[in-house]
Amino acid sequence: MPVLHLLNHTPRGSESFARCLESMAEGDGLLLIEDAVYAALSGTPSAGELRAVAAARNRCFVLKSDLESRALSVRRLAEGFECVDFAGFVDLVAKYDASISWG
Amino acid sequence: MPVLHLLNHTPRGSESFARCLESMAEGDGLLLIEDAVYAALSGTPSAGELRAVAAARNRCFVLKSDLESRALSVRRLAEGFECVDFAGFVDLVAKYDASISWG
Amino acid sequence: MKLAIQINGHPASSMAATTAYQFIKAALRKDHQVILVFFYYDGVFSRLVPAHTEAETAAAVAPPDWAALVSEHGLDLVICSAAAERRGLAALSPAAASDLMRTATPVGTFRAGGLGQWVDACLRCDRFIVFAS
Amino acid sequence: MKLAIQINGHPASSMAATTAYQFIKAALRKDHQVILVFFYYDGVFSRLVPAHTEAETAAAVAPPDWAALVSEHGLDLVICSAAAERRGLAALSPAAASDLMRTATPVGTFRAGGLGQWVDACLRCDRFIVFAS
Amino acid sequence: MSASSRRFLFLVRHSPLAGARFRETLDMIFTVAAFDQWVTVLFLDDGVFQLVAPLGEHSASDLLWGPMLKAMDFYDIHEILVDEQSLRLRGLTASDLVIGAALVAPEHVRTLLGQHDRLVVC
Amino acid sequence: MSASSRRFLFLVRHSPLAGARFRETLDMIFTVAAFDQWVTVLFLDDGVFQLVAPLGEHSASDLLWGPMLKAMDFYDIHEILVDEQSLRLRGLTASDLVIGAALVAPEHVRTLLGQHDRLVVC
Repeated sequence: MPVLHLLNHTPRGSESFARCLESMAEGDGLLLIEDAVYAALSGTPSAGELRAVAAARNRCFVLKSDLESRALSVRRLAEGFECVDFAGFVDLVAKYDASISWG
Repeated sequence: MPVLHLLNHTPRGSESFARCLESMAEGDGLLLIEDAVYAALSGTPSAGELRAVAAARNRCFVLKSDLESRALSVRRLAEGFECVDFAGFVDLVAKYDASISWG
Repeated sequence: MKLAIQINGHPASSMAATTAYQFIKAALRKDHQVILVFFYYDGVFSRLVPAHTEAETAAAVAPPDWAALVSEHGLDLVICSAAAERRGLAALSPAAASDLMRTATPVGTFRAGGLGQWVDACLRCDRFIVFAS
Repeated sequence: MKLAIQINGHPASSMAATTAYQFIKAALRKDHQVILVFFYYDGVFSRLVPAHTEAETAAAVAPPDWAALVSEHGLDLVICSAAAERRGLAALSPAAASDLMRTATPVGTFRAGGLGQWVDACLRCDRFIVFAS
Repeated sequence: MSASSRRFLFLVRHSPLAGARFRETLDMIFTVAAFDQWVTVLFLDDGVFQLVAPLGEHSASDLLWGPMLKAMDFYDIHEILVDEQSLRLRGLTASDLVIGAALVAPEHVRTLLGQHDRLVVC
Repeated sequence: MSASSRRFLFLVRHSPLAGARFRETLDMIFTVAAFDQWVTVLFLDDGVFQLVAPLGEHSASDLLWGPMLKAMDFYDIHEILVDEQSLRLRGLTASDLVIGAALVAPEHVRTLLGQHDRLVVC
């Protein structure tokens, strides 16, 4: 059963980031919300790690409104990330069989 | 001016541990309180890092009551750590010129 | 789709409630059903309404308007009473005004409840989502 | 030695208040002077007294008894009123009982104050210690 | 199992003395078990500290939630698992633990997630 | 400076949207400055995100605390410093920042601590 993984903290602020990436199975999805959106900025080590995840047939999403509330442009996103709004967030929850919020 | 560094979280739970060790100058002291006492258990990578700090002419202390409330024996402490009670904590604050709580 | 939502974060130090609120509004707009919003751990503090200066409100993300969700969509917002009492918040009482609170949520916005309601919703829903601290 | 103490942690999710309380008692036993205990950030929630079952209290570390420190040692416990109001806690009022609180700290235990008092204490003290969340 | 029954996986990731949190996590686990649901509990990251058995002058009852942890054996909990890597990174082994728990490898965590439909990180 | 004057070092280590926290940190900094004390502010770890300048379709006023951050230049703040390593680990450079700030190396953080007598991690 494909799982939607949710991260909401910066990659270096806790162990959640590494734990989440390690726990993703093929076909799972990842959605970055709140402070986790910083992890998707191009040029960051975290974005590189996330691209490796995407290469393993997972999809990586970023919540657009959390980029905007941090005054970050979509153009700063590293390649391989898809932006979603809250309606898209709801669709992702419906699409995957279960969700897990790593905190 | 020698500084007393305070840590209160587990070594892997946040970036505070690494930041604190990197910020210690020669002659500074380190006191582990609350969940940070786990970092001083023998056999942990963190205890090894802390011993390296101690070797650089810093002293490392552990708050005894926080070991006890976690049912940890003083005998589990790695070498190089000194146990203090709250009275000792007060004396350390007096001994060093300033304190910093890394969180 | 039937959704059950759990909110764990403290409204003063986490975005959990704010994100959950926007998520719920989007789900309702898509005609999904939200069968329970359960406030647990430090999420129970959602009952306290923080004071914001106008400038702060303009700059920051708008705080959740739970009362509007209840009146417009009849949502079931349940605060775990055991978690609330462990944090010094009493079980909900009919009086809305309080000398300790700056502003009070309208009476009836939140309902006191327990983990039984949470499990029940987890069994009945199609999707369960946690908004973490 | 004159000490100024700042407490930042939420009493429900951090040990900051508990550790600070034991530290203060030890300092007073050694005849040091505690010129200010300042509650800031989520530390302002120290005003709410959590409910504990007897078993929980026996097993866990005992919660701080701030009222006793004030009555026995005349300590100055200041809650930052701006931080409290941002979190939905009103400025301290004379009435101690509240329908929203399970138990209330005795009137007069905490004093509402501001950062001016905090800076003043930081300047007058010999040592300043923060108890972090 | 009835159509409405679910498989719950609790992932305990936090250390024991973080306020009321662990007590509330146990309350969730026992409530789900009381509803006759499939419950798996996985301790990982700093959550493994919850299970460290007292040594030396301390007894099991000194452990904050020791008595409640032991009760998990008697409740209808399907499995209690501990992430082996999390233990190793903290200088711990299975013999340090207060309850019997099976060690799992990180790859197994991935499999576990896919086998449950209610995932609760505590 | 009078005998009772102190040197304050604020170490901003948290990201901007974590609730009321950053606003309250700024309140502390400005209050100390209003008392005519020596104030140094060091941004490090996730605190450097506080300073990221808006790009693209956003303007400085969209940044949550942008206007207040800019005010720091006008207050009597001794120095505003940014840990260079923290920036680098987050894929940022000095040109990403909304205010002028001097970059410092990790060794300099050690020196800074010893030069101040009121150390406040925010």
